[in-house]
Amino acid sequence: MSKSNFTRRGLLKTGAVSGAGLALPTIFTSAASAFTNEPTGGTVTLGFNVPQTGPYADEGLDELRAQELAVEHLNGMGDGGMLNTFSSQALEGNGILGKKVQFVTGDTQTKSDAARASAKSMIEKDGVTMINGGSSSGVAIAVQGLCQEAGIIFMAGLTHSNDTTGKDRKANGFRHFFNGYMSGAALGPVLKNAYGTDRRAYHLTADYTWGWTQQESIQASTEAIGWETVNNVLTPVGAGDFSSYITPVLNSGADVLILNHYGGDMVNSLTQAVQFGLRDAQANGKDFEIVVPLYSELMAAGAGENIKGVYGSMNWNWQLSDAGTQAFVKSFGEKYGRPPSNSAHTCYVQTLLYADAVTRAGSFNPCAVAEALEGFEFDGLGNGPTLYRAEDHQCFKDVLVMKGAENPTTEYDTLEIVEQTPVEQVMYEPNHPMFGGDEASLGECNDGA
Amino acid sequence: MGILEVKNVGKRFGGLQALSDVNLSVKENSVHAIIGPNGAGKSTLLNCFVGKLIPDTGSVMFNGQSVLGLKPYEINQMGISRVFQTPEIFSDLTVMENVMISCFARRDGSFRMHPFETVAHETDIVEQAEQMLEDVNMLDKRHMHAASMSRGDKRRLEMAMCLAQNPKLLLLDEPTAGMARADTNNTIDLLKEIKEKRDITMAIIEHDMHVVFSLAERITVLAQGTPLVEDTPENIKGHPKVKEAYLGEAA
Amino acid sequence: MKMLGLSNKDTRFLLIVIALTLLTPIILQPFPEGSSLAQFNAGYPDLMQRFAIFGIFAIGFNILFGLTGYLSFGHAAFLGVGSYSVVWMYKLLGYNVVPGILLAIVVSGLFALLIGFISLRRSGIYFSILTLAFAQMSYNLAYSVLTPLTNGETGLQVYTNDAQVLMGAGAPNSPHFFGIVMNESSKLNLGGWEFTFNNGYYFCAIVAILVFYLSLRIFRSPFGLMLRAIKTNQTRLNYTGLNARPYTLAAFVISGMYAGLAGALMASMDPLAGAERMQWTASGEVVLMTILGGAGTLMGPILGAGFIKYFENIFSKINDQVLHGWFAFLPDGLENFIIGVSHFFVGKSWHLTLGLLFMLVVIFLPGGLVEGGQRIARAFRNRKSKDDGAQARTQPAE
Amino acid sequence: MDAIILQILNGLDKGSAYALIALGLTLIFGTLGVVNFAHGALFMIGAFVAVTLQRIFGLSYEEVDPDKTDFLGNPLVVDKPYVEKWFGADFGAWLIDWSVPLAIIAAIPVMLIVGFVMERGLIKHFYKRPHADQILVTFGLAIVLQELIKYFFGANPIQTGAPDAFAGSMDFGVLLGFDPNVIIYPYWRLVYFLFAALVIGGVFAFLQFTTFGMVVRAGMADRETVGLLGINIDKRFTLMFGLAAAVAGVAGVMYTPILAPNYHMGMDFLVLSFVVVVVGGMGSLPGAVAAGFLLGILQSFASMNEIKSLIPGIDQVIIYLVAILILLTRPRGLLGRAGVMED
Repeated sequence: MSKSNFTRRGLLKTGAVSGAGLALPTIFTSAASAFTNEPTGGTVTLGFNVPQTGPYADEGLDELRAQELAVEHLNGMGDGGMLNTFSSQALEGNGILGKKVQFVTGDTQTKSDAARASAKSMIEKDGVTMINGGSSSGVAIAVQGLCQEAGIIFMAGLTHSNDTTGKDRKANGFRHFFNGYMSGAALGPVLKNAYGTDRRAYHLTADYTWGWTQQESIQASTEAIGWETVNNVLTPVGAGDFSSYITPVLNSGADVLILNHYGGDMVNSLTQAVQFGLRDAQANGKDFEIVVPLYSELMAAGAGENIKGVYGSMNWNWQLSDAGTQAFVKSFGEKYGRPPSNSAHTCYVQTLLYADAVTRAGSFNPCAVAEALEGFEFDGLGNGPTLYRAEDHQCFKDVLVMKGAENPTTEYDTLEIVEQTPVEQVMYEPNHPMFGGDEASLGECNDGA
Repeated sequence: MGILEVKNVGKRFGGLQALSDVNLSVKENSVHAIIGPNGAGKSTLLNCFVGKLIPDTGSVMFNGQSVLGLKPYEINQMGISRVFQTPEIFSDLTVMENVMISCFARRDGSFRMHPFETVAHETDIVEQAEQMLEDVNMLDKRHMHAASMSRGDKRRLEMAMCLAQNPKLLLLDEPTAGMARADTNNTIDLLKEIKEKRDITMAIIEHDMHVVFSLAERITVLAQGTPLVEDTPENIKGHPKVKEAYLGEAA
Repeated sequence: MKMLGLSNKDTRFLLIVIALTLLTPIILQPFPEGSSLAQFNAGYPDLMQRFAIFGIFAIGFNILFGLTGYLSFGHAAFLGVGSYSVVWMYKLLGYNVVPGILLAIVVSGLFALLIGFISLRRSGIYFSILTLAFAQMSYNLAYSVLTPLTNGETGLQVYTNDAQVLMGAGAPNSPHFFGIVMNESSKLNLGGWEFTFNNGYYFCAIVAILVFYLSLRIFRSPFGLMLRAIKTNQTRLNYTGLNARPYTLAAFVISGMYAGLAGALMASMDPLAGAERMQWTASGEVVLMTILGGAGTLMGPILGAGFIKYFENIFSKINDQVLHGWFAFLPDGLENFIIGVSHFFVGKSWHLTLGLLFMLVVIFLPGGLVEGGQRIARAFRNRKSKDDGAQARTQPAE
Repeated sequence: MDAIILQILNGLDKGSAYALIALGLTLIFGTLGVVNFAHGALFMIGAFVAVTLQRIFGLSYEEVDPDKTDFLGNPLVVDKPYVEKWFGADFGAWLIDWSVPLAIIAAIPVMLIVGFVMERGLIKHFYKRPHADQILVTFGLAIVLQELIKYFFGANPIQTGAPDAFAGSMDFGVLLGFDPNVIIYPYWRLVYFLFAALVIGGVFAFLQFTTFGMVVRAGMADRETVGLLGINIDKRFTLMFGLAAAVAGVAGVMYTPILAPNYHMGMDFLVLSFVVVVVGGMGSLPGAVAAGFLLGILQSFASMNEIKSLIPGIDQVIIYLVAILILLTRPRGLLGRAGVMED
């Protein structure tokens, strides 16, 4: 059975078309590579595919900063960052397997088509062995599928949908970021402590797959602590003005509003919810509360004061006190004058983890790398002991429950860590129904040969 | 029985009675002029013939068939062509293409899907169009862009386009409006020549009495939306009512 | 040299287009690998495929807009429908692209018939907004409510548990044309150059040549003449006994089918269909391609498509690292200055360059890129004739 | 009942924004015959005038706070705004707080200048060009403008709040005889609605009661005739373009507390505002305003749960659906005139 591959060095089968070209003597490369884009010279190229235009351009920029820093550290420049705290000490700061690390960048535009085009150009033109980054689940799933077909490794960047390592999981793809289920599992107990068990929740949910999976997860975990779900209203992406969705909330009998929105949608819906007085309101004899299950630094900055006291969750935060985090924040902060965001952290550690896996496997072959990453346990990259689970390529580590700070001192600590939820609490079975159930499968690893 | 029979036509625009009780009969192979002062309803009447307007009352029969409620292209396919006050031509196309479109319309009807034939290979159409251009002395200009021609040539082209369809009735809406005397005379000659060569009926709306009296066999005088008299040019000239309503203005 | 019912001039034109299309993998790879200008090479399969596919899209759009002047702002809907059709055929039948492409053409044609029939009741900007409204409705629904059919934001793709009833045991596991696998390529290393000949590209290229020939025939046909007449003067057309509606509807359906074919080819190269293919920005893109290249001309839309796709894919990838590589020879201060200025135009600011070029082209070349080409050609001819003239003048003196 | 009143309020609010943008757009269509794809960008620039003013008022000098540390463990540098130093803490804080309403004063001259420069420098060369060329050049301009804004302000939304005085919400229901806390509505949105009504009224009064307005209205009806009268219509049209830009700009300023501005907000509004203008009817100012409010209110009603559960996804497509229905039943939109942009 012939496997799909992009750069098969075979004879062109449409001989008639380019017959003249084929007739030229001796110049065909006959040496077939063992796998897609096997690095043959003294360098290896990584592809950083992030949004550089569109609404998430700033997040992409931060991811890019982190990735550049990671390349610096891999090549032995700078202070080494997390290389010094990483429990696996395979990396020596001399590139990867002695090859100097180079990188190319591309613009996903936060559109699946553009992201795939950009990823393809990296694979076909620049010969990358791995693609890292991205800022939405749709893009992550699209590019992950592409890397699977092409036979290179994909590391996902910011993607929070259950599907990325659920029903759309792929053997060549890995995700360091957490997901909707984990957000729900981490938030549940905290919400129970803060707001009690007798609450009625009203969901506003972005009307696309990420929104749905997150809503499903949060509803399950809040119902598990005894909350009732009053309603779940789907809102168009990019609606801008959410007033017509917010006004019915107060008279619906709910006393908690859960905003399953991300980015600009979340900034707008939260701001408007606050303007409509939801934070000051009383319902069912209790203070009305708002919850934003997924936070990011940029969203917090965009929403400004409105996030004060609002609970949410994050994959990682620069305020963590472990050694790895401190080393990373120091070297990032000294280079760029600001603390890294959690998506920057994800992209940074994924670059390191890829390099480490190659080194431990002794090969750039994506299947060898995937094998080295599967079931890999490590520490020292933030969030404490971490596992890359073999069955679905999801990363498991502690999850952070955050809250908008009441008295931030700078623009960077508008969120504060409420709790570091231990990893056991957010674990689930690989065949969990929210993750594609028994049908979900990684498929076979593809090295493109 | 005329080729065009207009019976009791009336048309109202809001508070304005533009036409009332118009009766008119245009004989086959004649040249019939409709004259009248500004606002007499000449253009409104013409628009009722070609499907642009539908009269409120009355009937318009062409060759024994009613044209009311038909679309302009359907009426045209019945054999009525129209020349506009300002020439309506396909100004982005060449002179030859302009005339060929008329030839296609005559041969193929109002719609025919022919995406894979080549215009240049339609020899019968090309010949017809060239013949037509020769008839109006424009063959040498066939590759010119229609937009780049003089006003007189545009009028001539429009006439050629209408004639290429071999219409039974040609409606001319002030064909010499805005023309210099020499051009006007050329147009009169051209129309006379056309009339000689073909079996064709013409209905002319005109301001210029010189044109009217040079061409028309019968004249209808319209005033305030209703026909005043209908007669031969000679009788119209001396008609007191006409003088009063129309020529009197100038006199 | 008359071929296939074309005139001499058109035959020559078609042959040039065929030659350029087939040699694209070489033409677009002017710089040797590893040289600092290799960044500007565009001869890799994905981009070449996109040139061909968006070329087809724009050629089809031009049949409607360039000929009749009806500006549709919703053609991306047909592109999306085409892609979805193909992926559904993958899911149900197997990876051979032929059933999908045929279905895509039929479905997009029917969809265009429906939308065109309604929208063409109006003209001018009213028509534009009607088409826009239909396409935006399709997009919004495909993104959310129609997810069972479209897989929403993620995009429709093939899963291992899909039926694929016609999939033989040894059949390729990715899109193919009777065994010719789209994403297979052969490479030719010649000196420092590397040329990639990709099956998928040649498949698209051959389809593109066919539909280009088709559009050439339409341009030269009585049908094409009628369409141009519609653009020029609908009043005269009506009073010449011609019914504009069926002509415009036919043009709309044909261009919708072209769009569906382009969408089908996108999914044939890359088995995924995303909803954002139907968004108004995608519709706007083909409008821009056509105007930028030169609406109503045969080559214009193709040039416009290539121009925009080149910028999107090449300029967006120029980052600081690349810039430092280019300007490293300069003194540090100057290097940083140039790189600072470049930040406005490349990498994450590639949109700005594109916007500026839109403005420059439309200000200075009202007829689009084609007019630019014509001006250059004319300048050459003038110089030549001037030279001849100069010689002619000087000769008697000798 | 209370739910319906709330949605009407929401609709009026959305409608105000649509109407304000569409008003400027249709002025440009009607007077200059130009399809201006950069109109959304003008709205965006207006919003960023507010952001800029907020930044200017917030310009700070640095003071080291020895008691606190920043994220790298160094002593914390605290920013103190200059305005508080210069004008005293109270007035300085007031200036910062009121930067959005104050931005209107700044936005009017800025937007007029932007409008004049755009019209004189670019648009005027496109009066005689096909609409397709106008679309291409103004779309290019819109991209350039938004990319410049992105370059200086980033892509992330920037919170630009209303003054504290308007921060809360008003119990609107009590006025209508409902129970307390049933219909509460943010002050700022009420302000926005009143503001929009004021601007729309102002524009209409200006066109209705000044000679300038009369000439422009005549020009909208029949440009050539007015040109023949020897009136220098071009100069007035330049002013008109400036006015349209200013209307879009102040609409943008006032919208910032409702929608945190970002660089692509103009593009987000562009398509919608075109739909509004066309539904209203080309060349008709009252049409644009009516269509803005109509679509705003219908969109709000379509977002109600009761309606969404009947027809899923209706809130996503209602605007387009209504546009199609209106254009099919009324060939030239609600109040359009024949012959404007029909070919």
